[in-house]
Amino acid sequence: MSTAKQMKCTIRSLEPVGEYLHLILDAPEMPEVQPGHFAAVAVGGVGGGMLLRRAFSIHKSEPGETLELIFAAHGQGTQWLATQSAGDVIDVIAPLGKPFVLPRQPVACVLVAGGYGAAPMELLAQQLRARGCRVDVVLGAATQEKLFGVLSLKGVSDSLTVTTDDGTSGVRGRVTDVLAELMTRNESKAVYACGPMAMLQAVAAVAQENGAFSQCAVEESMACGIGVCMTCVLPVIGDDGVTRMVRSCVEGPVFRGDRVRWNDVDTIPQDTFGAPSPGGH
Amino acid sequence: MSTAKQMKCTIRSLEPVGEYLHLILDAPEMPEVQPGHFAAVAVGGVGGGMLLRRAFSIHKSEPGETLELIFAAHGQGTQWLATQSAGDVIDVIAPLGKPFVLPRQPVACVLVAGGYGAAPMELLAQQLRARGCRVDVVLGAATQEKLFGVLSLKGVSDSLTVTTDDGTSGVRGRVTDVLAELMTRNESKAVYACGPMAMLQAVAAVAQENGAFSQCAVEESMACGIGVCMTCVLPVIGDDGVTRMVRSCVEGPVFRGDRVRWNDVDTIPQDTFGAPSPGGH
Amino acid sequence: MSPDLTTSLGSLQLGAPTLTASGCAAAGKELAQFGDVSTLGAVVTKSIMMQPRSGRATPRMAETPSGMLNSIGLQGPGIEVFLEKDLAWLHENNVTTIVSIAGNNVEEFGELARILAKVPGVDGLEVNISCPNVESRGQVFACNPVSAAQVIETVRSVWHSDAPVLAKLSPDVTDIVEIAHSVVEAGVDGVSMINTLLGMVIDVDGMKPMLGGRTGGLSGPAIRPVAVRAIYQVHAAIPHLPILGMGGIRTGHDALEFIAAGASAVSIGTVVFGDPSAPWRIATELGQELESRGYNSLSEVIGLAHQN
Amino acid sequence: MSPDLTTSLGSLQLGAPTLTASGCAAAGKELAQFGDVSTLGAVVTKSIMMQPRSGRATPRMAETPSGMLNSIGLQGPGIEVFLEKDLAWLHENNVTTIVSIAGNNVEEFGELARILAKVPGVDGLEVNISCPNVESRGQVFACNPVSAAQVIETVRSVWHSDAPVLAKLSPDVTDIVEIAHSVVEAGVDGVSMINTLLGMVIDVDGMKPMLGGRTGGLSGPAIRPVAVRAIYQVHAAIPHLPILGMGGIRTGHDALEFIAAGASAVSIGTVVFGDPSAPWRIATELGQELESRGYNSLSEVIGLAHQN
Ligand SMILES: Cc1cc2nc3c(=O)[nH]c(=O)nc-3n(C[C@H](O)[C@H](O)[C@H](O)COP(=O)(O)OP(=O)(O)OC[C@H]3O[C@@H](n4cnc5c(N)ncnc54)[C@H](O)[C@@H]3O)c2cc1C
Ligand SMILES: Cc1cc2nc3c(=O)[nH]c(=O)nc-3n(C[C@H](O)[C@H](O)[C@H](O)COP(=O)(O)OP(=O)(O)OC[C@H]3O[C@@H](n4cnc5c(N)ncnc54)[C@H](O)[C@@H]3O)c2cc1C
Ligand SMILES: Cc1cc2nc3c(=O)[nH]c(=O)nc-3n(C[C@H](O)[C@H](O)[C@H](O)COP(=O)(O)O)c2cc1C
Ligand SMILES: Cc1cc2nc3c(=O)[nH]c(=O)nc-3n(C[C@H](O)[C@H](O)[C@H](O)COP(=O)(O)O)c2cc1C
Ligand code: FES
Ligand code: FES
Repeated sequence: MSTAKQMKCTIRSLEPVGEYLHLILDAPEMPEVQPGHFAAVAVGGVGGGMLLRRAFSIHKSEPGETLELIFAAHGQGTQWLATQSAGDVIDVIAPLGKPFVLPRQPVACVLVAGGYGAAPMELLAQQLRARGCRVDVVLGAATQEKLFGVLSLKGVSDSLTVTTDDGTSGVRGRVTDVLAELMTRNESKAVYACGPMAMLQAVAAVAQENGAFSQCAVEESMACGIGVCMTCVLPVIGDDGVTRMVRSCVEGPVFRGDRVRWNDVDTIPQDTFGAPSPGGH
Repeated sequence: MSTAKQMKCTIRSLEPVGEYLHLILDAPEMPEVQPGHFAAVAVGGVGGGMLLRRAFSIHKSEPGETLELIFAAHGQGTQWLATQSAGDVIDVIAPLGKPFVLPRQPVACVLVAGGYGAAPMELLAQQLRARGCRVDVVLGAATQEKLFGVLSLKGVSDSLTVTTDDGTSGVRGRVTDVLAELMTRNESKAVYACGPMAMLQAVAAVAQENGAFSQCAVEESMACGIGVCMTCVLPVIGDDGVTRMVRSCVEGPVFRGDRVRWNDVDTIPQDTFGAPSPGGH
Repeated sequence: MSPDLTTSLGSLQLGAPTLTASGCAAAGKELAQFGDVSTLGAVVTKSIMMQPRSGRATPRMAETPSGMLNSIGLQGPGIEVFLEKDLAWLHENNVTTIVSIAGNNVEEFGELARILAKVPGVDGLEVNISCPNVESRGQVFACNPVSAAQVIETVRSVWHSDAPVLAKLSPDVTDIVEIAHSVVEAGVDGVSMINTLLGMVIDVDGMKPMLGGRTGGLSGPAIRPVAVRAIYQVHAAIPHLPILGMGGIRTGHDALEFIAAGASAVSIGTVVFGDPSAPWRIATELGQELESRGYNSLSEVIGLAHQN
Repeated sequence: MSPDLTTSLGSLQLGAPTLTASGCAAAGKELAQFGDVSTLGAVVTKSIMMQPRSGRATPRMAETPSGMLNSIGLQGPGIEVFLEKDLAWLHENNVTTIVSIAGNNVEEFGELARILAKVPGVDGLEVNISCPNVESRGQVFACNPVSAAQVIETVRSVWHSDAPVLAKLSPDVTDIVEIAHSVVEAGVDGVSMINTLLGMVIDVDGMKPMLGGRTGGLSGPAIRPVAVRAIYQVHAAIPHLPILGMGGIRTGHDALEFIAAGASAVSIGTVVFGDPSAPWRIATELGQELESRGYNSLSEVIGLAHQN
């Protein structure tokens, strides 16, 4: 568990990037951050009708100075966030969660991201390269406007491949359509992924088929983000081989791709620790 | 019943005046207004936790152009309103309620206001003077910063007297301490009052003692402001001598001072039409 | 093509899916400045009693998070004046009208129904059994399956009209399905649900309950999940029973939730206070919500959430 | 001088008036990064069962207006691991601890109480009878005065400890005072109220209930007026009964409402999710609210709203 700070942050800027928004916050109390950490932002203002925070991957951060997030104005809370402006103060808790585990050896790595899933990847690429790892990036999205980070990731990677569902940019298709070949070509040993659950599942499968280790940052509905409510669980196989419903906010959001029971997300598999016996508890 | 408009209004300006705020709205759909009409403003934004509108006397209005309100940032909703700024859009319903009844003859009138109760008085003074009435004004407040409209009302009246509870401006004391003498001196025939209930009650009594007609704009908690909810009632004696619980939003907010049963506000007097028989209904 | 939003409550055909909720639109007249009242599904009038009634002392309301409390205490002019003034106006203006009635005891409900059955312009009856029974230490009729059924049986026995009779249920019960079953057996054509939840706000300066009536009814979006749950439960138990749904509906999206849970039409209550044009706006939004999901009619969505 | 905020629940003295609500702070450890957990009135732990339990399928939550629904389904490690890990941590860190227990049947409640009565570091027991009784077609214990009393009698018979036993009541009943009376007769030292209200949200895209468990518990400020009303009713009926109040408390002002209605202390639940430092903040705010009104202690305000 990281030690998180609850902070009042003043908005330095909030600018559109493609279909997303780039939020830069003054965060004088901000601790050190690892790639894969997330932040939880209070929305709607005091006395507003929204009680729960919104979780966002940390895009960048200067400890003691700034915190940067990338978000899609999606539902009620993120739409509210999108209407804020420079000078407004928001309440943020960060850093939260378990970050990506970095390889001990300077192996070749592939970073795969869907849409705003690219937010944590620049930081990750930098740290991997600092350890001497080769970094290949695959960015996918439904359409060109939903791609994030193409330029900045180009600068910190050895190769960058883009896929879009509609072919408006890069290869028409899914990230997994290009992943296997890329891994073979570069003898990639580790795959890092962030994006929609279906993508993570497919990426984890390709990684496994190619004998690579995968780290996937999942996105489960979270009420608290700090481990106290038990809403954000998914079935994950432990070191002892037992499946448990595990909190993605404190034991994740990054999990080993081969440990998540992707097909069973949103269910309680029968062999889960503490699962109801057939016929109910 | 006036015909009210539900309008989206852009804030032209929002500036402090003493302890109050002066809100000027662009209101291209604004109908004609009479002094004593009020406006009901939605607060908290869509999806916020506040469902009910806030009622404010109309300070000024150019039909088809602007609407001006004076308000105290008091509870949750008015505090929210105070944080809005030029360019923001708010939802307003106006004009609402029954305005002040003007005298047919050019008689001498006294306008008595407590705190932001002075908001509708400039408009009223102008209309009375246009009919040839003498207009004397008494403004009262707890302290100097809570006075509103001293300068502007000076310009539209024959005399202006200020009272404050703490003596920081004008006569130390209550508006009623100066009212009787003023009425005698000017042979005032009508008193118009807007302010806290206790002040209205006292003013209505002084008016009656001096043989004058009084018109009081009351302030009752309102949920709808348009006559559909029955929350805003107070006991008022009708032309037939019968007391009824009457909606202050549509049958008021302006009532004849001698018709409101001031001592019985917040109760159901036993002789009210439809009152519970002793022992319950 | 925009979806067909017509619907029905038993024998009553409704040209639009949104109605006003009892007590939240008086008898419709005041809303006329914000829209054409005759284009609403119906106006459900403020519950009327036999006698004129002053209601409870003020303060009668308190705003609460995403909701409000009210303790109006059924202020009203009594049935006679209601017929002369309110119903007459509604009838003249071709407004589909569901009259809500409330009695202090079972007989009063019967009297009201007997009177209303003869009057033109009553398109439906909503029996507000969520009011206190003076003969049973003030317990609310709707909180007891026996007294709820007694009211309905009595109303039914004098209701010589084809217009449907709806029972308005209270959520303040251990088992709302039990109450629904009992009013169905007693002969209702449908149920309206939910009425308000009993609540209280304390004035910590005066150190006393804020409302003149001490407790009040909680309404608004705050209670919406309770309403959806109650409707879902009753529709699951009695699928053929027409339900008029209400409780915190603010948008067409909310209305769609109620329809999918099993309501045939919806009433808009508290939200009208903040947005008097809401009943019309929500009907429009509901049409858009249906269209964007490829539905051709409201009727195909009623209860649909039970199939998955 | 700042007011004395110490209070008590039966024999248990509390150094501070705000506790965490069961299920909203796990077993306290995760909150340690936001404040010193030993300075809270107490940590009320997530309801623990005999066996490890996976809980219900996700999605387990839905945000609602000024509230949320949850359907966790009592996920937990079972009593053994709880004692070893959670209770041990609380005890080591000098945290006042009220352990919440839940059983599938009456016997399980008894077993849990028997185990916990012997363990050091259990300062109070909260008996969560607001969970479904598998032996009675899933009806919630707290919804029936008989089954509620059975649980408490069984617990009481094995509770060889001075620490108080609280029954946690559900608001989803016709008459909460009846349930309170029955658990008092069965021997509780106090009651905790309120648990969540049964609610539902429909996913109108999937056309099915949003939560994996279909229904869920509604909590947060949306339900606060229901909680205040329930506490006011029970305190009026049984003035000597200690009440731990909860249900949507967000500020010290809210907490004061609960105290004035009759609670001796308050638990902070859902609001912790949005503001993990809330239990400390609210205690500070409560002190300020009392001071600004000229009160010297919290205890003089308990139930004060009943006097006016
Ligand atoms: C670890 C993590 C990292 C994330 N990183 C990003 C990011 O970098 N950029 C970005 O745009 N989005 C990110 N998301 C998703 C983001 O949290 C949701 O889009 C957002 O919470 C939706 O809020 P809303 O107000 O738009 O929707 P609403 O529908 O109003 O949300 C209602 C409630 O559901 C929760 N919720 C709804 N959708 C999601 C979701 N997909 N994931 C988690 N909770 C959800 C909300 O937190 C809120 O409590 C991340 C989610 C997680 C869990
Ligand atoms: C006809 C009329 C004219 C008014 N004119 C003015 C004016 O010109 N300037 C001004 O500053 N204030 C005026 N008020 C009072 C103003 O409406 C309240 O101060 C305001 O509603 C309080 O809202 P809040 O958000 O500060 O308080 P909250 O406590 O958040 O309000 C909660 C609820 O109670 C209602 N409420 C609370 N206090 C009052 C009150 N005193 N009167 C009516 N409703 C209340 C609110 O409308 C809201 O629905 C007027 C009130 C009425 C009825
Ligand atoms: C001010 C007010 C008055 C009400 N009066 C009545 C009434 O007279 N009869 C009735 O059956 N319901 C009455 N209700 C309940 C509503 O009709 C409705 O059932 C409830 O408020 C839930 O819907 P909502 O959340 O949309 O308001 C009243 C509600 C409010 C807020
Ligand atoms: C996510 C969640 C989990 C909960 N789990 C439990 C539980 O295990 N046992 C229990 O007695 N109450 C549980 N509750 C109910 C709370 O303790 C509390 O009674 C209720 O939420 C009302 O308070 P609040 O509005 O402050 O949250 C839970 C509530 C939530 C929101
Ligand atoms: S979001 Fe609350 S435990 Fe993970
Ligand atoms: S405020 Fe609703 S009737 Fe007057």
